[in-house]
Amino acid sequence: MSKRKPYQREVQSTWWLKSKFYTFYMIREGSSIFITLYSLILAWGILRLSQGEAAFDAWLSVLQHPVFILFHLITLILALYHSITWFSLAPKAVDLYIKGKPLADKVIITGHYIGFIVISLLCLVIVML
Amino acid sequence: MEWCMEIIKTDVAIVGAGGSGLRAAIEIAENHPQLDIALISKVYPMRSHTVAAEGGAAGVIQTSDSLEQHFNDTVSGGDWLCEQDVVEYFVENAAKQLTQLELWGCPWSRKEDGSINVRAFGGMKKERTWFAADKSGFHILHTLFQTSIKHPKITRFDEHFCLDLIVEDNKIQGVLILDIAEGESKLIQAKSVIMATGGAARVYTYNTNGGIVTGDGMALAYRHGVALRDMEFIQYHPTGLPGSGILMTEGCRGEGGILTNKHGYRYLQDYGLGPETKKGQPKNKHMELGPRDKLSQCFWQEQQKGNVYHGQRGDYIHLDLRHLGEAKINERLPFIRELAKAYVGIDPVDSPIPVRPTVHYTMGGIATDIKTATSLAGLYAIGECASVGLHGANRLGSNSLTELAVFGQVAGQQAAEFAKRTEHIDVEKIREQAQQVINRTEALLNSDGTEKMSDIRQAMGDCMEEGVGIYRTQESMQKTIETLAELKQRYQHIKINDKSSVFNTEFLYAIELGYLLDTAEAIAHSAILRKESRGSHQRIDEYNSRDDINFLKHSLAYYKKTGAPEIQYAPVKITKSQPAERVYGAASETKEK
Amino acid sequence: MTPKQTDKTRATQHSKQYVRSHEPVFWGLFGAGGMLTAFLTPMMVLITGLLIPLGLINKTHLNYEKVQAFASTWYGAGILLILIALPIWHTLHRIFHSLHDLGIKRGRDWQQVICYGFAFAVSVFVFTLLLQIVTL
Amino acid sequence: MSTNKIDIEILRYRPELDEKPFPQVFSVPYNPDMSILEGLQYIKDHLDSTVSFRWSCRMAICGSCGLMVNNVPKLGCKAFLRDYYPNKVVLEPLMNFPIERDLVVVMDDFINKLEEIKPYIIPKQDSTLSDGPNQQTPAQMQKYQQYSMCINCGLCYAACPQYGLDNQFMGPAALALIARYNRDSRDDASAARMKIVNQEEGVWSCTFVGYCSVVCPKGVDPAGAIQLLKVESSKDYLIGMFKPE
Ligand SMILES: Cc1cc2nc3c(=O)[nH]c(=O)nc-3n(C[C@H](O)[C@H](O)[C@H](O)COP(=O)(O)OP(=O)(O)OC[C@H]3O[C@@H](n4cnc5c(N)ncnc54)[C@H](O)[C@@H]3O)c2cc1C
Ligand code: SF4
Ligand code: F3S
Ligand code: FES
Repeated sequence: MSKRKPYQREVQSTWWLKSKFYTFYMIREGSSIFITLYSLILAWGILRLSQGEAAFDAWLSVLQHPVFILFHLITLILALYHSITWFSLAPKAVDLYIKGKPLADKVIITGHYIGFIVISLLCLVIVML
Repeated sequence: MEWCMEIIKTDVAIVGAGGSGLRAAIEIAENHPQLDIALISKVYPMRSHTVAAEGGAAGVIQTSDSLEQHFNDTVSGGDWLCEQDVVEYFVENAAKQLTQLELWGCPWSRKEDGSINVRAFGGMKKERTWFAADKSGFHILHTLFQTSIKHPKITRFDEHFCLDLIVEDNKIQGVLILDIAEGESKLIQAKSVIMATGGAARVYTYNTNGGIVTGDGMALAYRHGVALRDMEFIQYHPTGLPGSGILMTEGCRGEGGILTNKHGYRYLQDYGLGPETKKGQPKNKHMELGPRDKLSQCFWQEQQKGNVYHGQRGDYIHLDLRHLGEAKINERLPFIRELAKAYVGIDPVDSPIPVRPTVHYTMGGIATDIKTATSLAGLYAIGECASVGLHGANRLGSNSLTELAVFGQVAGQQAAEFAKRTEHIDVEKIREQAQQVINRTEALLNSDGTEKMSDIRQAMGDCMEEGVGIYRTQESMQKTIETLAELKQRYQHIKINDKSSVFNTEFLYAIELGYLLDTAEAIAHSAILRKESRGSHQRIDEYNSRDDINFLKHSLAYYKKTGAPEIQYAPVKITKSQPAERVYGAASETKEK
Repeated sequence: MTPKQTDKTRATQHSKQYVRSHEPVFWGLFGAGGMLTAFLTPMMVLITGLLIPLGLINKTHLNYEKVQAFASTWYGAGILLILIALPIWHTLHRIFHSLHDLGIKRGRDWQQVICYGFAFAVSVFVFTLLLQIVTL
Repeated sequence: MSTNKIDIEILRYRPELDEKPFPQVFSVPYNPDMSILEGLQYIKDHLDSTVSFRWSCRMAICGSCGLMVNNVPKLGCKAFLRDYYPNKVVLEPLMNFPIERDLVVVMDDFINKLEEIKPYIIPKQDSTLSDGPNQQTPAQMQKYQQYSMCINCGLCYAACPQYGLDNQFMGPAALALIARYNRDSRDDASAARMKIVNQEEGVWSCTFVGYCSVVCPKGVDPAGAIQLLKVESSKDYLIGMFKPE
């Protein structure tokens, strides 16, 4: 009779704390919670906008509350982290060949960063106009 | 361990799922769909040592090349000890079988227009080595393994260890195997059996081979009375990494790499391989593209003259690739770069690689005829465990991967035909025999002596290096023979600590050590009786030259239960090429004129 | 030949039924949202969440009139809808998968309905608000 | 010879003796050239012959010797003691696979998956040998070459938390092997393999953790292969909407 008894290790729900790589992955995924909330804040702003100037101004002033400032600070950091991970993984989803050679990862990543900077500056300019 | 025995009937059993075993299995599955095939391997097929082959496989494809030239290179490379009809069949079918691999998906390196590219290799007059960068064996093996998956008639027995052959009525009846994970035995009753278990270079301490290359099939056939032919011919590859022995492919030199001694001098020109060729412009059969036996011997000579480097891991010379440039190294030799970086901390793009000769290949093996049949009815042998007569006294690099394809195909076909005209015998007639094997194996497992296995293994490897190395003398060989006899005695009293049945590797190592010792003995005894120097068998006593009158013949080692093996001889089949002097470098050109 | 069928002694035969996943729909939205988030969200957060509230740039840049004017054009409304709703499809896709990562394996169907339902609800909510604002 | 020593901790498990795995520490003479595999061989030869592990080529090509080194999946023959010395090295069998014994894991599921994806050329027409080899330009080879480098070591499965959480997932190496064949100009069976890709257990269980590609010793980049397959699968989905079977 077989004496085999393969031992199956259970994956614990805290697996992502066991290696840095996984923790950063979870942070990347976790950034979505903050970005979701940020979108809700904006949606709420639109609601207030539809209710007239006073309501919209009230919304704007709520944003000055330290809790909101702190929240936005964290969201900014996480959003930036999302951008960094997004750009660094971008080459994996690209299947372009130039003269029979695959496009170098570096080129793709740099391209994304340049796009990012241009778009960000453009946003700023548009708002400031 | 508890011993049960399951009995499984099949038509053809193949022991070994390296390049040769897989090729044979596919041959049967494709052309004889009514047959059941049992494909047995002690490791998962893609772990087989074919995976490590780097350089490539020879097959005439260029219009400037010819079958005749491939034939001549092989026969002279083998110092006229080749079976010439075998060589002829081989060169005729080489390109065809390599093309078959291509059709199955092997990613051979290509020229710009999409046709097959070839590279230069040692001892070959023309560029005819098909390659897949420097992972040719890897790609061949994976292509074959993956292609074999297409065929439901191939039943694989992965991680099953062959314990013995079952012979009855003067015919092979099957094999007894051990399921390594379960610790249970299975009797595979087969109408024909193909041995494809690979080489035996692990009998030496420093070698390019994987841990599984322990001569199992050779020892098993040998113990059942089948002769081992030309075992004295052991190939040292001139460029292994010092210490580990990891191979730096001959492709390095094919692409233009050079060998220099500690004075930075390309010493090969001093040994009849010159004149010096231009750096980066290799010339076939000259300098670094001389054959392996010669190059390894040159190292030894330089070592005697004190012209080699001394390092922590032993003596070495330099393999210099720097002039090839990073782009070419990355394209043609990426794996070499990876290996050199990892194992000696050297990037060949900016430093030369330290190398030395290490044991690489067993030219000899289970004696077969041109159709891969052994002297035992129904038993076939192919690949490195076999001696079909192709390599003679020295194998040319890149001939053996092709051999797997060419003779793998033949063996598949032959074993299938044999199976079709045979019936299974009553299983009761072999059950008893199988039980005896099990009892014997069980006794080994229970052996509780005092001898440490690793000591015996080490002593064996060292004494082989000493006695039957690059250069041999009567004395050194005699000493090795005595040591081996003693080690075999000690082997009777080994200690096995692990008595468990699930994945007991200590036990497997013990069985393998038994196989190794028998193979080593066949090598040493065949060597001492060959009183001449030929190919890789070079003596520096009074028999330091070739002697065609007395020794243009194959040695055949027969197993004796007690005492030394019996060595007999058989003639060499000579058809087109009469023995002549083996020359390289400038002399080879003069000769051609 | 019929060896006892263990995993190591097998003839390869696979005749599974394969079921197509509808994930491409969500993955498409996830990808688009992720792209948008990567390029735009940091600056948006910086402007609406920090620079304006902290008075680091002039508040008038985001005052009622300006935003109202923008939102009341059809393209302005469209842009706002995309800026607000698309990231949500991205983030809820991730949240849905993170639940699995955290070992919450039960009721995957419901989790899916709730996650994507939420993203859908927010999209519709913003859409109807903007419909009211837009003056065609 | 130096007398420096390094501690190697091994997660032992002997199914016939142990209820569950336990750590055991061995002290091994240290030498900067020594690979983890050589460390294990030293232990087996001199300290405890019952420790089991797989190995063969010792040159990072056969794929036998995968294990966890300080919690990172590596090939034992291509990881070196010098990178850990003087600290202790902790060796465990590959994560996410059942432990057969000591450092040996059960590979059945992995092998089954490789077999399932039809990993062989299925040409449009059967070509015969006499037609000679196919033409395939270096540029056409480039398309799949990287994905053909897989040595089936299983490190990527040990690295992938999605496989760990649910082993129904086809996993990185099998999907990369699909990419290898689907992108080969000689093959004509993409449609059949896409059925596997399109499933929930195909590419869609991958959340792009990306660790598989980080640990892969052969630069196969399975994560990249999977992303490209996701794009293909999405295209396939769209086409499927307009052209139901
Ligand atoms: C580093 C290296 C590089 C090389 N490069 C080249 C090259 O460039 N060109 C060239 O032509 N040749 C080359 N060679 C030689 C060539 O690769 C080998 O001769 C050839 O691959 C051997 O193939 P095989 O099928 O005979 O055996 P292997 O591939 O060694 O397979 C042996 C099989 O037998 C099985 N087996 C063994 N014993 C047992 C047992 N007891 N029970 C069950 N199964 C068992 C194993 O599991 C394995 O599947 C090279 C060799 C080495 C070592
Ligand atoms: S993809 Fe890489 S890590 Fe995964 S099995 Fe293949 S070689 Fe190993
Ligand atoms: S780690 Fe796993 S989740 Fe995807 S990118 Fe690699 S397969
Ligand atoms: S021993 Fe072959 S990969 Fe490590």
